[in-house]
Amino acid sequence: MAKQEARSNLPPLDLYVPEPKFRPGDDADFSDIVIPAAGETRRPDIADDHHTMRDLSYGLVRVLDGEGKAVGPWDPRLDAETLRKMLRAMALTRAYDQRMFRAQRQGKTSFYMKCLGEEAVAVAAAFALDRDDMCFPSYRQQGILIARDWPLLDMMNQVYSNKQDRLKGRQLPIMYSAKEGGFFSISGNLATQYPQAVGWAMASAAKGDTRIAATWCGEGSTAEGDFHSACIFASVYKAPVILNVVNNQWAISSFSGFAGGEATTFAARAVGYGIAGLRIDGNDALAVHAATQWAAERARTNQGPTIIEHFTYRTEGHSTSDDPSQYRSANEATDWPLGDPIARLKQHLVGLGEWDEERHAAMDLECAEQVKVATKQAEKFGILGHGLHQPLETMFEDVFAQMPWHLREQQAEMLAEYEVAKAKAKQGEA
Amino acid sequence: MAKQEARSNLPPLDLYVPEPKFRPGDDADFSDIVIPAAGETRRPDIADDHHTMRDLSYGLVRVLDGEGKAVGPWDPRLDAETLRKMLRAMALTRAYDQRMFRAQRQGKTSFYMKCLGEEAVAVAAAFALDRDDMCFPSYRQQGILIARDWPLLDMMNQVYSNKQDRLKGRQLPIMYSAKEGGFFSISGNLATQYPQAVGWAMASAAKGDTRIAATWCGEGSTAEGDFHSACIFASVYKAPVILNVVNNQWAISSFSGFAGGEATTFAARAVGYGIAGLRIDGNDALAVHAATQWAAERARTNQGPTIIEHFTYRTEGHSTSDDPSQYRSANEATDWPLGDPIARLKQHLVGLGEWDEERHAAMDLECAEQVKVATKQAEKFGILGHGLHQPLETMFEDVFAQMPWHLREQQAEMLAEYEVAKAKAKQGEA
Amino acid sequence: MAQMNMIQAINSAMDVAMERDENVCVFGEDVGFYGGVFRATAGLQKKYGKRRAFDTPINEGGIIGVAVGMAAYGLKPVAEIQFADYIYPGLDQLVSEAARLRYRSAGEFTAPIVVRSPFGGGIFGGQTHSQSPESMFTHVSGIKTVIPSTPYDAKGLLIAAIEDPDPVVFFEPKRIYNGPFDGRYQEIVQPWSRHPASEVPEGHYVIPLGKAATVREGSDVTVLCYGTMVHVALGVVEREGYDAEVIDLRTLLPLDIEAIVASVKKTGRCLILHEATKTSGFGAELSALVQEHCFHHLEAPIVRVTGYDTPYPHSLEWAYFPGPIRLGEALKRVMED
Amino acid sequence: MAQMNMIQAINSAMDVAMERDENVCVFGEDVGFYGGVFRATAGLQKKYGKRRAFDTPINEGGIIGVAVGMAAYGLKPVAEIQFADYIYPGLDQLVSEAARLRYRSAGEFTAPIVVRSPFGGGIFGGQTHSQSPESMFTHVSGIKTVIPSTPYDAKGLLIAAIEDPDPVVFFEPKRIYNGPFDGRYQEIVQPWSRHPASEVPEGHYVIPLGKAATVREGSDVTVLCYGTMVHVALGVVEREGYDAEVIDLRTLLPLDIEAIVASVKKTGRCLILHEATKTSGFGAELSALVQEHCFHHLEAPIVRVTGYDTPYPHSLEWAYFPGPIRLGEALKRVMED
Ligand SMILES: Cc1ncc(C[n+]2csc(CCOP(=O)(O)OP(=O)(O)O)c2C)c(N)n1
Ligand SMILES: Cc1ncc(C[n+]2csc(CCOP(=O)(O)OP(=O)(O)O)c2C)c(N)n1
Ligand SMILES: [Mg+2]
Ligand SMILES: [Mg+2]
Repeated sequence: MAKQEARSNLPPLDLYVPEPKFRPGDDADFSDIVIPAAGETRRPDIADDHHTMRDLSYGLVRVLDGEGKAVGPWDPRLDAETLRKMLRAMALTRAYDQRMFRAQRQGKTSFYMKCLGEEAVAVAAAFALDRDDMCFPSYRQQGILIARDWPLLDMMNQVYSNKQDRLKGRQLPIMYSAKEGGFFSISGNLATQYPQAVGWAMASAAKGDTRIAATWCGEGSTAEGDFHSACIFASVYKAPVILNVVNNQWAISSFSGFAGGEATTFAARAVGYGIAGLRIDGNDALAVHAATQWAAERARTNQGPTIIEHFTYRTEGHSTSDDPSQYRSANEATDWPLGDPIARLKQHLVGLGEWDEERHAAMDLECAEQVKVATKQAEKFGILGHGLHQPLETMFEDVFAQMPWHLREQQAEMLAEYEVAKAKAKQGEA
Repeated sequence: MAKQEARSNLPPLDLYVPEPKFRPGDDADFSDIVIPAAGETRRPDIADDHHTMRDLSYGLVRVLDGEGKAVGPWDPRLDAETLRKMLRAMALTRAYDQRMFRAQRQGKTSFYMKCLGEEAVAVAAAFALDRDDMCFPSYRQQGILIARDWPLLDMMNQVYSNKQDRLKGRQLPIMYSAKEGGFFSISGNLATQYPQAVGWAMASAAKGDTRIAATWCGEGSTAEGDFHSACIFASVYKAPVILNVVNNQWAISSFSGFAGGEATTFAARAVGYGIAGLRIDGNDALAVHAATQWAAERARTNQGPTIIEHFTYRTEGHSTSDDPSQYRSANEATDWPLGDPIARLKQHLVGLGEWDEERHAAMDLECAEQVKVATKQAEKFGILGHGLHQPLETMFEDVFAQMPWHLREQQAEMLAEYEVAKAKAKQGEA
Repeated sequence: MAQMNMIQAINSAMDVAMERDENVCVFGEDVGFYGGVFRATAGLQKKYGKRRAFDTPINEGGIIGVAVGMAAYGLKPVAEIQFADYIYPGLDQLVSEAARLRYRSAGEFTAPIVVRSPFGGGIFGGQTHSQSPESMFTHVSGIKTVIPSTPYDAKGLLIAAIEDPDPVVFFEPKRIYNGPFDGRYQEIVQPWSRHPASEVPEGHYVIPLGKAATVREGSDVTVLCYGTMVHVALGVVEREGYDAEVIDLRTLLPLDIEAIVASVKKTGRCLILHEATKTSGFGAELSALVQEHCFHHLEAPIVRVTGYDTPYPHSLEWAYFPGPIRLGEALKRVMED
Repeated sequence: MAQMNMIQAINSAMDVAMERDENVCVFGEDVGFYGGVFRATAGLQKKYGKRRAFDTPINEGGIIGVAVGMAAYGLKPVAEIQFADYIYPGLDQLVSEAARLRYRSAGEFTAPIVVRSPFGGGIFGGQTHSQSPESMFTHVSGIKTVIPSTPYDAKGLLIAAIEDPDPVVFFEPKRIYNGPFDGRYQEIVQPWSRHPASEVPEGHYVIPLGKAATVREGSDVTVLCYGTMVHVALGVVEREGYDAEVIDLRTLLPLDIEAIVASVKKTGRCLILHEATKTSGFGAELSALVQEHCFHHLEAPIVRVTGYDTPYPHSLEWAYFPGPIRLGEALKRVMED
């Protein structure tokens, strides 16, 4: 064994605790973020061995350049109609978010979470997937539903936990579930959807199906054990799944350094598992589309999983319960160097001559109107806390396929209690 | 969204399930394993950025060449005395294992696990660490205790759960605990020691101590969520810890492919976390020593954690409960291309003129004798199942620091029961 | 009919289920090629191929998480956790996901998985190969918990569990895999072949979940038990000549409350026997239910005979195990009270 | 003395403990710079530095696993799990490691960690921000489980927990962080400042673990409760004029059995109230113990009033919550029986 004495010369150890570069009061300056030029990152053939593409985990796939031109090998060459649809889905997502956020502030529901600034991550991916590919999202991919033309009204009913809420008021707002929309029931527990997506993909592969799975989680959530489980199983069984990491820099008040973001990229996790990895500009809808399409093709041809790190920024607070001014610099959102995904796609379409300011303004109005109409309808079915929208007895349904005796007993007890409450209330009135 | 029709042209998905190259009856042929020449892998400066050493996760640090000569930059240049001590600790570990395995077969205890063929992994590492560095081992690093001159008798007492067992017969054989030996209590639950080692190292760093931690787990265990937890925390806080992965190719009946070993190396996990990673010849004691020393220096100088993959082979069954002939080729063990760690270190010492066959034979005899003497002593204190070695009331101690009423009550109940049992036994005799 | 020990019966259950429904698949650590460390899945990979019977990474959370995803797709996954002691890393996927999926999606998605796991002590497995964590699962709304005590029951219950639309945790008392151990550890254990419940139909049959079995009728005291403890109870009752009614719960949740209440109302006394630690063990729930339903019929306090509130100690295994002496003393007490 | 709400009292407990013992450190998700999503650790990083109060990766298993290692080194880690609903990924490190370390190493290594976590419902948190998993921990030998009901108790119990040599799970009833909510959700909740237990010493004091508080003396019925439910119980008892003895357990394990038994023997009736789901909730253990110890004194069946055996439903939160009406009806029943 090494001699004990040798040690006394050593300086003491020190515990390193990461610290974001900017805190409230600081002037955030992102000039040290390395942003490769659009078109610079190579696009390997989907049949290439993942070992030959480790560099992609450290690059940044970008298609839209500073002028909004689509450049380089990752340009998905979408037709203008598709581009406009994508743009509209992003705009509608934003309008929806804005309205629902306000609804929470107005006391119409308990909670809401926006995806402001990250709309491309969900919307462009949905456009690159097939409608029946199964998505296992986190709470910040409402854009998938909107891209898949899921009725806003249905989403709002969930947010309001109202009479028409298909989930019977059981879930926190925004924890949607839409099987017909290929959208898995959202969990409150971070990253649990990751191994589930892998399991779904494994099942699809085992059955000789052609549908693949895609899943999303935040960069903060990659620290969870479930992320590891998913990557190991995906790697071992070459599951046809796309593992999206939405690196929006923050996890509530903790910056990405607390998920390991100082040491390397999140796409590099892929390298560790022997999985194909891509790091992409998450605010570039074309890059998101192209990367998703590439990964989907790999999955569909039995080449296995891909991890995609979407480099983006959480422009708003974590949720309606959060106040980001407490822990981060005020100008981060505005100074984010990768811009706004809607503005960038708009610029691209305008550059192509397929779009203009008037049409954009009209679209925005249209989206606002669509949201307004849906809101009105939804509010007719009730808002949270104003009246009992779910029959009480439904509380005991769906715990099991068939209600066992103990739940039937409790159900009866609760209904009896309710009668007492009503009687008491009457007494009170009288 | 991509057109639905496009999909029908696709071939069906298929689920890939790994399969080891050889099964019982096959003639295992390891010629496709890439084994870089000894001395070939470079040795970066410990202060180098981990990003500049990703290649080391795909190499194989080897010091001893085919003739037993120490070559290349990783040669730890140990003096002959140290080499002989290391050799002896390995030989003693092997002799100990052999005897205890037999003891289990003789019904003297319930269970045993050998580390045959992997002795260098634990022993050479222990020689490169300081005596007060804390080790968080799995069940296959008994070599650490032996390298640290821990009394065999004490270890045997544990294996026999006898009167002198410091762990009061509470633990499965081989689940040692030896605080004074810098050897953390072994858990039956795989990989739980990993985040604990990181926590210990973080504590040491937070206190400005100079002691570091080292931990070991099998390649199969790297699939556990705790492995991920450990790596994330180690990476984020640059914890002074060495994370050893003992890739002995098998996890009970499952080959390393079920832990992701087909897709990449286990050292490559380090790349994914932005941690320094080394892949080394685990049957080369000098490589193990050198790599451990290098990682320890990095840790001690606040450069953070290192993952070391020890490429080795589990020569025996998983444990006394296992029969490897059921699932793997019979000649794997003998044909393992990296040889036997003891034979290789012996050859090296002989080549240096510091050792010879006679001394080796004498050492083997000495080790056997040492084990025999300890066994005799230990068996005097009892063997499992033959007599009650622990006072019954001890069962309730150490659940809490102070025994609460319910345990006192249960303790009294059990003692009363024992009286009844004795009375009944007497009746039976009478 | 064939003669089967418990492992064979469990194996046969999976075989039958896989034969009948191509969506049934089995997986877990060492489950595929080798057929499981207890050989419960032996032969299934050979018969049904690697896509339906396979080894997994050592990651219990992943095993259960992947099972949930597979079930959401439409498969019927039967996952093995090698020892119940190792189920904790997978608990979140069971509690927060499998158990909640139907409810939170209002029936849109479901997770009809079966998680099989050997549990209980008596094999000198030490504290990490002996635990009985069943009560935790009974506390989780949305999970069914099943524990067989004979080969016949094991097969019928496991097939029922696989066919059940809800997630089921199926704990297998490993101590009685090979024979109906009655707690007398000094004696040689009889093999299952001497026991009538080792006569097992080769084909398909189910024992409905939620139904207990009165394995011995009696009028003086009701003994509630499951798994290995059924044999311990029967042994003591027979040897010491108590006129006890012994109820094998078979399913802890949903519980067969009717059978329990009817029996206790008849006998007026109740003893609860399990191997799990006492505090907040399932015996607590049983005791609470019995006194809630039978308060005015109880002639003596309900007694719990259980594992002690300590880890399962390796060398003091038999002092820990709630065996015949402890049960005999407790029976005496409950009868005298 | 200072006036504190429950969050402030909890914050003060950590502050005092960190001040007195430099080995005490606090960490968890959002715990460091921001001071926790409920602000329980606000100011501690500023005061004690990043090495003693820091943010962590989002990995509950890692948080607890790392805490175990730190404790083995000699620190006194106080880890926060952001919501009790998220404790399951860390359960294995708690159950298999923290709880077992002293026992399996025969005292050589210990894990005196404290795991703090807000629990319980009533804040429209839906099924993943409302759970009450305490009974699971009481089933695990080697863990203490503590639940305060007032600022004064919270501080004294938390300091005791931090100074305790064993691992402690400390569940904080988040519904009463700001005021002693009595279950009447239609009414405005009074702030803690109107409650005498908001008078909290600024310095060090402990409330010993394992000691219950009789928060109201009475002779007709004993009400056993903890956390938020203490205030629900007191409210109903006062309003409906029952001469009930209300016992705030404060520590579930080790339990203050003496206080419980003495009270039930006096009153002859017992009602147990908790928010957790009923089956195998801690009420089951309480019921079993009470009938074991007080069988001959009981004049009526022990009644459990608990959360229903379903997940905590977002919009039907108040129908789920075992509030005043349910308690009132149950009290009536237990008194009439
Ligand atoms: C298992 C679990 N732990 C903790 C939380 C609390 N929590 C909710 S969101 C969140 C931050 C997640 O950050 P990230 O993954 O980066 O996603 P983002 O919110 O940025 O989209 C935390 C800690 C949770 N929901 N589940
Ligand atoms: C959490 C947990 N899951 C499963 C097991 C059962 N088990 C014990 S050893 C083992 C294989 C471990 O293989 P590996 O990590 O490669 O270590 P090796 O035995 O090869 O040294 C398994 C599955 C366990 N002990 N703990
Ligand atoms: Mg984030
Ligand atoms: Mg191995």
